Amino acid sequence: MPVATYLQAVNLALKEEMRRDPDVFVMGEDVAVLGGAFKATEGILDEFGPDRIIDTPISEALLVGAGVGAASLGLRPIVEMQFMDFISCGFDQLVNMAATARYRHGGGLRVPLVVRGPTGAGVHGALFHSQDPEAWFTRVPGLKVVAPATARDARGLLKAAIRDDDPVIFLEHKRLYRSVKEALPDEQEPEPLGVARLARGGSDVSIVTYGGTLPLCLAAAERLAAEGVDVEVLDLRTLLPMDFAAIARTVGKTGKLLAVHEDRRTGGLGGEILARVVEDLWDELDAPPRRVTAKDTHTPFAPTLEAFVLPSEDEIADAARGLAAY
Amino acid sequence: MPVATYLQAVNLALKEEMRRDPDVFVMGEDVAVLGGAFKATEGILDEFGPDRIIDTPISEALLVGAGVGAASLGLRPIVEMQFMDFISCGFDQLVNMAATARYRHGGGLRVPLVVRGPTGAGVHGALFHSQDPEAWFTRVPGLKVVAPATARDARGLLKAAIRDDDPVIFLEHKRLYRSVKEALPDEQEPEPLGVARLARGGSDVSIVTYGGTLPLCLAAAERLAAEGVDVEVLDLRTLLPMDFAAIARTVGKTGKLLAVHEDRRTGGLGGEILARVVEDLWDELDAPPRRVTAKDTHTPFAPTLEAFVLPSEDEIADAARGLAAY
Amino acid sequence: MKLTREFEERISRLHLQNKVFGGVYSGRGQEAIAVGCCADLGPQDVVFPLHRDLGVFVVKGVEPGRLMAQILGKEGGLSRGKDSFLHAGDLSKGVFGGTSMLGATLPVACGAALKFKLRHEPYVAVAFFGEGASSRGDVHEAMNFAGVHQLPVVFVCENNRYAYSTPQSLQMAVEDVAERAAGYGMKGLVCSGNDLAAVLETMGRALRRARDGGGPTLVECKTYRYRGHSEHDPARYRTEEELLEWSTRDPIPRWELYLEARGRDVAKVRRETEAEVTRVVDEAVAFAEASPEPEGPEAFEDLYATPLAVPEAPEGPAAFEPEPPQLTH
Amino acid sequence: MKLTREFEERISRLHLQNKVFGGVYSGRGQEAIAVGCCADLGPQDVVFPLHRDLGVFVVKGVEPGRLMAQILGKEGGLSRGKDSFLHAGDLSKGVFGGTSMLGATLPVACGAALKFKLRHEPYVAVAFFGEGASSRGDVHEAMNFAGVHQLPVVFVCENNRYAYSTPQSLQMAVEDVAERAAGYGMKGLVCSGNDLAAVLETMGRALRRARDGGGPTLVECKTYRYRGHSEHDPARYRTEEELLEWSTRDPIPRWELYLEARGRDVAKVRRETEAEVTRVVDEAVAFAEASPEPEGPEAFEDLYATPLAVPEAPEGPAAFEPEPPQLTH
Ligand SMILES: Cc1ncc(C[n+]2csc(CCOP(=O)(O)OP(=O)(O)O)c2C)c(N)n1
Ligand SMILES: Cc1ncc(C[n+]2csc(CCOP(=O)(O)OP(=O)(O)O)c2C)c(N)n1
Ligand SMILES: [Mg+2]
Ligand SMILES: [Mg+2]
Repeated sequence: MPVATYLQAVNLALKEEMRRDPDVFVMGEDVAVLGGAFKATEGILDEFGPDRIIDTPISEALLVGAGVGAASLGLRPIVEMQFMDFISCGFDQLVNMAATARYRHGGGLRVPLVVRGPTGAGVHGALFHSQDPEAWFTRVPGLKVVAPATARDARGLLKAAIRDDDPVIFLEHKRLYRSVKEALPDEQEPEPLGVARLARGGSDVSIVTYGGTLPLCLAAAERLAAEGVDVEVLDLRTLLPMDFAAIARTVGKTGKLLAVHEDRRTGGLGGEILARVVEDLWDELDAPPRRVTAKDTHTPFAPTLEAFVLPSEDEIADAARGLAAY
Repeated sequence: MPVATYLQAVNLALKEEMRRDPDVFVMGEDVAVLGGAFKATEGILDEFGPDRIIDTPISEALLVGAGVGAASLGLRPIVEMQFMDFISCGFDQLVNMAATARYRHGGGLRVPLVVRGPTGAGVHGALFHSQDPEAWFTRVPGLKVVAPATARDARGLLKAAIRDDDPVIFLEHKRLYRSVKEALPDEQEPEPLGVARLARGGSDVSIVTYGGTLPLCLAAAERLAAEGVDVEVLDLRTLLPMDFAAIARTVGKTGKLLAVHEDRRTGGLGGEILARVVEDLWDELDAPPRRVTAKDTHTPFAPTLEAFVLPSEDEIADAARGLAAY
Repeated sequence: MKLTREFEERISRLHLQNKVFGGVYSGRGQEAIAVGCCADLGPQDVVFPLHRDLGVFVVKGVEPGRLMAQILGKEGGLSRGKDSFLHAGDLSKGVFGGTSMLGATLPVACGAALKFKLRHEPYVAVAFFGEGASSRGDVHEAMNFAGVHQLPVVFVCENNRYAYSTPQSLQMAVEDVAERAAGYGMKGLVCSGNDLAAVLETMGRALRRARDGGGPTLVECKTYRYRGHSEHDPARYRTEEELLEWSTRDPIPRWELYLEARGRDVAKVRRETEAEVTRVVDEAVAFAEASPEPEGPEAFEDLYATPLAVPEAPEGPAAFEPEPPQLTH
Repeated sequence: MKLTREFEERISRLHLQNKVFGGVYSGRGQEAIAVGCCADLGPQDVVFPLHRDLGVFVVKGVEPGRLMAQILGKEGGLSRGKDSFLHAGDLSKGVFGGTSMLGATLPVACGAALKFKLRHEPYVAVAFFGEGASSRGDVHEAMNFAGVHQLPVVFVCENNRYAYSTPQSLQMAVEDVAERAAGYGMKGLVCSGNDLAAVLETMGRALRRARDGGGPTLVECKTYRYRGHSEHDPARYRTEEELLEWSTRDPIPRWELYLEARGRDVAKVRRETEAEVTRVVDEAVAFAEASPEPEGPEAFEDLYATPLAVPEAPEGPAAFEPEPPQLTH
């Protein structure tokens, strides 16, 4: 298969799973005729017909709730949020209905629902088309949260998410949609959920990241390599459950932890990572762990403001360099 | 003034502020005629009439949104959630509309809105009447989050929240409503937002907590005192913004940090506290900081299950003892 | 109906004996709705009961013992002690349990109905909601969607004139919730929810329409709850006259009169029913009381269908490294 | 009428200038709605515009320069570069800016109207929404509340038959959104949104009702957007016939005919207007381009009205220590 973008990988995974399993179908706003605002569902209507991909009214709560209903009866709905920011409008259905359905039924049902869509900043989307909502969901038992950073993972993890029997929030970083490309194999198995991936080996400092900031971290690591600092980069891929064993391995190796994400600092996943590491791996640490994240404000529109708020390759490199020198 | 319960303190603050300022009014489900499901608004209809306290339809999104509208035009609405769990249904209005209104208007308006109601577990309320939602909001710039643990603070902080010109989420722990009582002064000034309170002085271990777990922490500290362990207990009171200076003072003093909350561990405020402390106060720490929290699952109904999930005085005492001995 | 009522009586009694903790919501006076709406449903039809719809569970065939154990928070309950009262379901009997969030099951019911439609199955989803819940946004989104896709779903509004203390006049500016049906391109029907025959007849029409591909119906059943909102609520916001007035319209004697008019020996029916009801409820209570309390760690069970035992991460640099990002937007 | 042309021109200019990044949503073809709905509003009446309602800002008197700077993300913009396009407001002119979440301003408009009602002020809140947004739960909650409290609010539905690519038939099962008004106990009115005279007349009725304490109205304006959903959208999901058909109903020639029939020298009006429009737009663009870009740290400004400089915590054990908890529930 030729080089595919992250976006094409998403599209491919959807089609491959729809071919494999007639229970898989897609619902969302403008997903069928238009093929989605970002074209993630392009071609699905033509290949699978209108029973397998449904253009819905603008009703995010309905979308998630109907997904729970269809999933509980054995279908495998994939619900697209046109932008993940709008999940705030279906929030209750996700964190209360979907996340507890199995629990409330004493284990007597399964909810194989995927809620997917574009997240993230860096394209001047401003306050409501730039959000990184993962930390709202990583604190909700009963949900799984996945955030691929490569085209290969977008394909492999989305397949796994679709085959998974629990509600999965699948976060696609919109800045990666067309900027990330790689050669993909003709056939690709699902990538297991819950397993981090070592994106780059190194011995001096561990960067733990996911999603939109992986490319920044790799670029920063590249720069530091030229300075003789050997940075290891762990791509979490699944955010709930988190692969803490992999974090422990890399921290055990380097003794120095830098958590990086595009989400804001306060209440972001980085805090949780740092807390677990200091609780469980205190004796492994050779330096205070650090975070590089967006600043604690909304993601603003003007490019100057947005650049000021978002984490940068420079900040990552500086923090890693500082840790290495500690 | 005689001894008042935490609930009476809430009621008192509402009435005192309504007497002081004709722009203050209350909206919510069953707040007027019934006086609220927990009686927090009892007597307000009689004293202030139906224009100052409004029984609304069951429409949480409307409630928060209308609060933003009325507040933007200069009123001071207090919106009650019958249980804070239901804020999930008004989530978008809170985290997107209320939290960004001023930002979107370039500073050209104020949103003096209070959203208040009962949170928390320990009364067999099960999954949807036991939630601790604070961490959904402490990560949202533009909001303020307050969680009193004493009757005096319930009164003083609620007054401050009502007078504040920003949207404040005011979390009243329902287990404290009638279990916490204290003598209150006849007149009481607002208690400033954003300032933690040293609930107990001590030199060996610092417990940082808030809301429903404060009584458990004080009881545990009492027990440890008998064993010769001197525990300091800091009551955060305001969760956003967090009084990090106070945390730094107590950690500087003891070198040992235990964060305690009733909310779940993963994604709870404790992780943020630990992360900031290790980032900023690494050299002050004499032991790995720890958390005692609810376990990472839903808050179940059966008393045995609920007790298993919630943090206990025993766990707090054990953790503090362990830290002291480290 | 009698079974529902006796079951509830027993729950009230247990509540008084302090064996039920947590909220208890009585549907006393409204029993004809659950019975009438579920009588003609099969096991594959899926219902979404409300917090007062004990009768829905009973008529749909949920085991009374498990139901009672559910209410007592026992291991043998539908949610295995996890959630309280009627916040639980038994999908094997076609009962989907809701959250507490009012109105939130209506979108879920649409999803179930969508499945029936996509699979050309002759089943129906039936979602119950109060006139209070009708104010929630979820209800609107669900009804609109059901209208657009002409889904086999029946929305049953149990209009008992109060939402906790809030009278209908403060909940909406219309007399009938069913007036809204037209705005969703669906049929709205109103009937007395205290008249089992009327409920059966009205629901029959709605079910036939749904099964014949005729789309959704909004059935509004006018009724009244005799008791307070929950067992804690003395319901002082209502007048005694109103309560008395509605007491004369109790669904059980009304149904007996109906049977009598059709030549049934009501005294005999009553005797037999009563004996049967007592037996069933006794057995349910016995089962529930014998059911063990969960111990604690079960709190982690049933969270996930596919729990992830996180395996070892593949070591070594990944086979694929993404190119540095090329921002194209 | 001058205003019609004025903002029409302005939108065209915006399209041509490549200085706008982020989404640009054209209201071309729908201009008569904003003008007709806002023409009779005073500065104290508060409007809640939609993403295509540039005209609302203009007619309500927002400074064109600040509006243009807003769209260019400059410091001089309404949100000072914080948010994009029309997600900003100027409450000093009675314009409340929405979030992106469709329908979310309708509850806020109810809050504004509630204030007018509680204070016995003769003002009106006017909230715009698309037929697509009508499917959101917030819209329902708002309309219901407005009905119950008979609030001085007008809900203006700009029904342009499409929500992005989604045609009205997949959005709802009815022809008129206004059919829903009855279910909320309010009046529903339908008019041509391409006929300024009709909009003025219809909105006039709604405003009079609101100011006279007659409660809310749902005004539906039938219209069509000539351009794609955003400037990126070629809108292939529509037919050319449809577009042509609607192009013949352009609001501007229609209004000119209307004026002509009333004896106005339209050619003269047009000339004057065009000169005026060019001047205003030129000035706005000049202002916007001269406005500085924010530097960065302004991203922290305007978050709070009362930022908290956290003071020193009071040291020493607190004066009050709570008694150990006595769990009474
Ligand atoms: C979203 C939401 N808001 C508030 C509540 C609290 N609550 C529980 S029952 C109830 C009244 C419900 O009235 P109605 O829908 O008419 O049903 P009824 O109790 O009358 O059968 C309220 C307000 C809730 N459960 N969910
Ligand atoms: C809650 C929400 N869901 C989805 C979107 C994405 N979106 C932006 S505009 C639009 C179509 C809106 O259609 P309509 O309400 O008819 O207004 P129009 O654009 O036709 O003027 C959609 C789906 C959004 N902004 N908010
Ligand atoms: Mg009711
Ligand atoms: Mg439209």
